[in-house]
Amino acid sequence: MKRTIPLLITGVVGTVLVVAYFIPHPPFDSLREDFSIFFDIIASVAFILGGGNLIRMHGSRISRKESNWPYSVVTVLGFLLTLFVGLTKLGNPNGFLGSSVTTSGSYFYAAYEYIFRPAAATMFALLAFYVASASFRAFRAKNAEATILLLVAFIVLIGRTFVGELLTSWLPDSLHFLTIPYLVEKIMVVLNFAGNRAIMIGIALGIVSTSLKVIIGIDRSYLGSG
Amino acid sequence: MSLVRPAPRGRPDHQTRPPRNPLLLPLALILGGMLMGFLPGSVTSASGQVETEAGGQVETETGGQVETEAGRRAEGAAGDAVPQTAPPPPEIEARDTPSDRGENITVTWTPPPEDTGVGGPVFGYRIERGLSPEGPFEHIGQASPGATRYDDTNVADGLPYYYRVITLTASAEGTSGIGGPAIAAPQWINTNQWNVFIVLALLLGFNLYFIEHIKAGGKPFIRKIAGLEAINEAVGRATEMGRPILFVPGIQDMNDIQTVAGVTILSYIARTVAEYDSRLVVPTSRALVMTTARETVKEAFLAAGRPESYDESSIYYITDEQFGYVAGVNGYMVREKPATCFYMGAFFAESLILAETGNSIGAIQVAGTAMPAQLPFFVAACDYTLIGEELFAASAYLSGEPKQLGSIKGQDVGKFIGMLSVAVGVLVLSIAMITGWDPLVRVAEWIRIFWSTELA
Amino acid sequence: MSRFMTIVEKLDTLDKRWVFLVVGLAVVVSTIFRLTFPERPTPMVCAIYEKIESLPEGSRVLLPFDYDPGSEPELQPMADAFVRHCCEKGLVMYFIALWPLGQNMVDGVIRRVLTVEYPDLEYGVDYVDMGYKAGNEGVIAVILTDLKKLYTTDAHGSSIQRIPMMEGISNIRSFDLILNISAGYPGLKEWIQYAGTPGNIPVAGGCTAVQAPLLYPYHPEQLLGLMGGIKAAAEYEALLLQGYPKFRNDKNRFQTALTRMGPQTIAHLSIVFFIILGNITFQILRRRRAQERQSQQRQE
Amino acid sequence: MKRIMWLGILAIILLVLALRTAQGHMLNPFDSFHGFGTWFAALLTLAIMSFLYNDNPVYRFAEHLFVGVSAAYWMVMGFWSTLVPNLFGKLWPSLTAKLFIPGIADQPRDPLWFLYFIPLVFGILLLLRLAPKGGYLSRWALALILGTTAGLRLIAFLTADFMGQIRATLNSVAGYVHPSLPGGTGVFSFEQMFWDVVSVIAIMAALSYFYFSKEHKGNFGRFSRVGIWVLMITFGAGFGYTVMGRIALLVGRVEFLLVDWLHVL
Repeated sequence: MKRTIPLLITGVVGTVLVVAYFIPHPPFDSLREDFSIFFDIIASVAFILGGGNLIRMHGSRISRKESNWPYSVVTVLGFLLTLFVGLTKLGNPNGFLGSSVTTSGSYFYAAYEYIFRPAAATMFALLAFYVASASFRAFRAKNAEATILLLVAFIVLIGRTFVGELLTSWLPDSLHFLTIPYLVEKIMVVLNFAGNRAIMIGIALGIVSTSLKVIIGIDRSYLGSG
Repeated sequence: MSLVRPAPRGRPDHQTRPPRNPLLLPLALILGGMLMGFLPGSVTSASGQVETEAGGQVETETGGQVETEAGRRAEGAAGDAVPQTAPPPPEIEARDTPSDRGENITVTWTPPPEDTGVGGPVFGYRIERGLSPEGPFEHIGQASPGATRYDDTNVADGLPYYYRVITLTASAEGTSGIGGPAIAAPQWINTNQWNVFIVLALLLGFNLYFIEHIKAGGKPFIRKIAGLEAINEAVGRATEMGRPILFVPGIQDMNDIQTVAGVTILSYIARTVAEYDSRLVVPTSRALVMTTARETVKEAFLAAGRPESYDESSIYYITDEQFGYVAGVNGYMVREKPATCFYMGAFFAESLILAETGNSIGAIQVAGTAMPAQLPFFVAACDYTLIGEELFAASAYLSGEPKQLGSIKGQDVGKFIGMLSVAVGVLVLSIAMITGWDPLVRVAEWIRIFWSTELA
Repeated sequence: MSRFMTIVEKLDTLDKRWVFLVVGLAVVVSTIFRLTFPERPTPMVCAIYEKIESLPEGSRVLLPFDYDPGSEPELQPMADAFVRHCCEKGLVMYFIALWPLGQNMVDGVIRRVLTVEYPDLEYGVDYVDMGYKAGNEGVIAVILTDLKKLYTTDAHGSSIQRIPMMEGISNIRSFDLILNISAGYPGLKEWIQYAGTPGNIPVAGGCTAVQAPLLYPYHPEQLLGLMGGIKAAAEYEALLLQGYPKFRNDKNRFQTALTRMGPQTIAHLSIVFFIILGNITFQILRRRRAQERQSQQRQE
Repeated sequence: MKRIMWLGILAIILLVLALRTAQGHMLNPFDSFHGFGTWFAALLTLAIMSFLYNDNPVYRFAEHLFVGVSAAYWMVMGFWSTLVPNLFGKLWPSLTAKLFIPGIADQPRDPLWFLYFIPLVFGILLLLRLAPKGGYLSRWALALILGTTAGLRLIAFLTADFMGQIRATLNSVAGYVHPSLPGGTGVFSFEQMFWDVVSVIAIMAALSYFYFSKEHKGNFGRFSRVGIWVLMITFGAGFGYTVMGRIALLVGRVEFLLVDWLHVL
């Protein structure tokens, strides 16, 4: 019983949503959009679980005075303060009922502008360093595959700078197919695309099969696969 | 080596599960019923379909009759206001847009020969609508020169509408006859999607066939997938070193199948971890993923016969924010130094930040994702990477259930269908282009239409 | 072991913090010195420039801004360049956003470019900000047939009826060009699939470098031109400088992408340097190891 | 000794910053909220950058602050942009208009509004995990979510990615169009043909790499090995092309520090 009902829910909902694709008649016409919204709603409700777990985890670190516990205070304070100013729209120039919570001037906006945004952008920018260290380490001609990877990355990298053009600009027009800009274009437009297309076709098939397994109840690891 | 991993100890045996899925029959019935619905003139289709089709025919007939008479009347009436020098569209037709949700009428017309497209003497068309053939007509939209169709999306179901199309030139207008009455109604089956239905039926059919085939004792061959062999080794190494194992299920929510596949792989890893008695840590970026992962890991520990080793607090939520999550996971990595990192699920720009940090602490890293844009980074920075489809195949392979392998076989048949279509299609198209032979050109067009999914 | 080999081995397993330092310095120093390099525009960028050049004054351009602060450094110079070009040509601009924060990006371009550089242009006559609408590609599908069904007010809440330039706009087909700036989903791909192709309206646009490879195949049938990342933006600025000499005076204002390309190029070259270095050390060590193995075999 | 050196460097930097601020070259953090915010953002930027050197207290502070603030940020956004308009607004529009968004009162009520009891009920079921008993009911919510995901994704990927990509591959590789056909010039282009053929072969080869139920041996093995090379080209190109975008982001941060904060340029 504990297993059958969830399996039934998954199966019925999944089947109906697949079938609804072919039924333009109301209410089926909007069922797929409706269920996406339902998902968003349930995921938003789940924030209570996530946020609650965050508080509980850091709370227990603080109360047990685990190592680094003062940092947990920072998390908890940051969380609670942002939550408070966001839910109350504190400092919103148009008042609580007036305008969106993200209106500039509110405290919530300040938390976004001066904490969230610079932190996210900097974390993102760390990638510039990591692509450098990854290319230094990984792009070495160890075998045939690695050499291809290295060569292509190298040509494309060079081709994205003025050096790429300069390097082969002396070639006569009859040999234009050897110039770096030409090679980069063909690599990107023909080969890169062919590879991505094959990957995407494969992924689509994988997703169709996995979805089917979920709908008919073979894949149910969330219920315990045993 | 046996292709299917033997069931770990302590797992409840197969008898406890229902032997045949109760959903298969209704699913097959529904799909079968729908297939019947696509057949033209079929009696078994939903009643709404038959009615509208009949209604549609009547509409066209009456519309055709009214057209000439009312058209002349309208011309006379309009002639008073604007000089009638512009050529009107000689034919006009209005009918319910087929295969839609209703509230939509399609008006089509034949352009007068003077319409030579953009830049020609005809500037465009004005579409007018009325509730009776006598009018009054209101302006509802415009169409560019060369157009032959206008979709009126602003109508109510069940009311008769009449349309006329007016040719616009620099100085004059020409009013067509009256098209209609057309009555909008929703349909029960979207016949425009017949090709999607066929492909869907084929793929699902093959998947189900192979799953059933294996259930009945068939033994498929499945090739080695490098990343999979590495999983056990990686878990074993972490155990030896006495350091934790990190599992990152991607940053998407449970509404992404990649996350589902990741969680399935997590279930396998959790079983192995439980057997080896090492420590598994799963930070998540979504509360729902946390909840699902907890259920999964708990069940896996139970199945491995070690429910007491399950620690809920090692599966925890960090934040929904992509880079906040990365900051948190990075912090965990450099402080706790896990010996093994798994990245299985949907990843975006954070893929390389995670993999490089993992590399700097000397962890064995196994990644799997179906995000084409992130695969290069995982391939460059991890020890093993499950590329695209391999992620889904791995989740089936590792489940330990033979019948799940049927779906891998099903995927392969799908690829075969795709490759065959491409080979045949490209060949036919090329020959058609070289020879210009009309029948072949039509076959080529038909092949392309079959694979088109743009909404009509 | 020789001293040379020690150095090679050290270089081979170089602490990645040295790599970080070099890349960081490359970017900081070249930013400070405002290094720029010449850009030769690629055909896909020229196609967009020429399309805008060819539009008669008063043509309507729809500018969906589908990006957010995360990708602002890459896309904002592109947005500015497009808007400047439209202003110079006297085109009428309609801004919309499918990303919640896209509206902030529209605000930004209006504050930076329109109100400062073109104070004569009037809101509601020459440009309008129609704001953000939730619903991703669903929004596009709806406004393909009926724009006013979704957009009853502009971003500031004034009724569409009171905005002069909205007269005569019934759906997407009323626009002469869709010029999208996109950082992901929904974005250029959706504009092509749900507006450009079914509505037969020219679509062009810019996107982040990461996305560009996946959008290439739409060119030229469904996509008039494509600008990938900051390099394309720099090429566009170079075209503007050629066509409109007045932009040559203020480097900080009119050449943001060009000046950002300097640090990029230097950083790229430093990465290229590290790749070469890594391979040289790798090959030397490999040869050495092979030799060692051979000599051991002989001893045995 | 090392520590003293670091502290000395830090002191000099602080001194320079203080001087510049005092002379009015930089925003004064105690002058305006914006000034304070910019200083805070700049220091946060540096704190996160310091992770490149190693894990340190400053990074830990930034990390924990970021985690707390961003978790609450998305929770608040979920509340205001999903729960209020899409749940409360659908179920109880007049109450929602009174309490949260007055604008919602003008819109007609969705005829299928009662459907929204589904997510409400399942959302509550999900929260039952917190209760000591009945936790298994939360699996019903997970079941609904997985059913939704499977039903939506199956069709979406089948049409857009499987059929769509195959459709996009179906092109002539002749490099020639007969003059009787639309767009036909009757001119043969070897270059066009060459790349078209390469493209189709590359797709086929890469697809064959993903064959799981056939051993990669003999001719098939060679073909799938070509497929691996195609994949490697794809990855190399993807990597090389992306580097540019990543560096642009760093340039953006450096410009923020140099221009918005330090005002040196």
